[in-house]
Amino acid sequence: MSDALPLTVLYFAWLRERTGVAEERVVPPPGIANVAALVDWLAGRSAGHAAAFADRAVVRCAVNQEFADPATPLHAGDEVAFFPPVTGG
Amino acid sequence: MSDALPLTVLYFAWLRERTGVAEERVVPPPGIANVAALVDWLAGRSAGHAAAFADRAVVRCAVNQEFADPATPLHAGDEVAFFPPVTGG
Amino acid sequence: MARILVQTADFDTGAELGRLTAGRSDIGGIGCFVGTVRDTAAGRKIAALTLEHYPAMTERALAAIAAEAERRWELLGCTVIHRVGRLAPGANIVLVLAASAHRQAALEATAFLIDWLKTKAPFWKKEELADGAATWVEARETDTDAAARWSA
Amino acid sequence: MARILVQTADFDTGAELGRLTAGRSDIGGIGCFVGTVRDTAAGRKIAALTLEHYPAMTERALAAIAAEAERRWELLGCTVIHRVGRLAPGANIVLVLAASAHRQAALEATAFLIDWLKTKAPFWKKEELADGAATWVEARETDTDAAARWSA
Repeated sequence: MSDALPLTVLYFAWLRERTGVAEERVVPPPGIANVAALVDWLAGRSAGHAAAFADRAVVRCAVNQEFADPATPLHAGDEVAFFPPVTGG
Repeated sequence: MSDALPLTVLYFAWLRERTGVAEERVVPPPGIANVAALVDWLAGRSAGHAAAFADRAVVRCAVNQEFADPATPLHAGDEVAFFPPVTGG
Repeated sequence: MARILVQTADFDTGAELGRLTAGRSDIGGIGCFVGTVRDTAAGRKIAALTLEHYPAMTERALAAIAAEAERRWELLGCTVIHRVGRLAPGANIVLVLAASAHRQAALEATAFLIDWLKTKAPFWKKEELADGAATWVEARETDTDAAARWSA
Repeated sequence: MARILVQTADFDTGAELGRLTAGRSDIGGIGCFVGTVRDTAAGRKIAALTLEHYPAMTERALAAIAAEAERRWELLGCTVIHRVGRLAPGANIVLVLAASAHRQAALEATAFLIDWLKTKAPFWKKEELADGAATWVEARETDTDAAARWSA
């Protein structure tokens, strides 16, 4: 069982609006070892978080500013960002 | 047998340099009814004309400012231009 | 080597072209794309577009996209400028420039840069409608398709 | 509708972009290509390039090419400017602009315009080498191939 991971979590666009949070520092319980597990845990933090992660197929993620997927492992101090598919250009 | 056709003939790029002529008004003998026949006749006008038309595969033609081919028919008063493949842009 | 900027200010395409080509005579062609704010989307009138981004990631993602273009084509210069913040209809959003000795490389790299930017750079557009409602623009499948053709 | 110019004077790409988009907010993207004089050709140093054309036919041919682009894509504006005369290395030769509501149309039309112009507009380039020799540039098969892909 892995240790607790202090993480910085960022939300953009409608994920920021639904969670009501742009950035939060969290320490998930031991066992949260990858992005998928973190999402499960974050979704339980508030009704807003639950709404933000309601349709996970449209949520994208970056870990330390690189695109990541549900299986991407997490380490202490990582910056994890959640956002919708990008629409720039 | 068709009548004689008064024509304006223009030469561009190395065709102009080889013929030594930018523009000439010609009245080919009767029977010169299309571009191919005109080229045969023009090639006999001077050594420079012969040199210009020596390799007909690399000569392009326009009749009245529209791209033409050897079979394009000619009419009195036509403007016939000869030039190499274009290289603008 | 690429010039990458993310800014709220407008850009000057002519000045950027001049900067890319100044003092050079090895360039044969420059491809360019300018994206601008349209006043309608899906038949609705747009009052403004707000561009949000992920600052720590954006320039890094753009630099990676430009580096990929420079790996695929022999470029002699490359500029990507993306605006953020609130933009009115008609305003510039994004500029892409790619210079090469040959036109085909310049044109292909330009198309590649804007296609990849649209699917791999962390920007999000929010449309404000004339009636005050505001909605996040959804990613278009055609953008994903356009980016995917460069994977082959 | 297209703006077609053949001139000895230089053009100002920024000003032309401004002219194409002034007062409009229906445009989503503008594709652009600028062709410039390279200082080398097949490894030889170029002192200058002279562009000859067939005045009575040129603007007509360019207008036909622009009309074909407007037939194939939904363009909101289109500019083609081609210089003639003697041009030094680094100088502008040709400008193509195509504006559309959608970027794909703008980019494709831009590539189409320059590809077709290279094989269907009556311009001829003569290269002056540094040693004083001058030769007419030969048409490149790759240009014919590039133009041919639009026939499909």
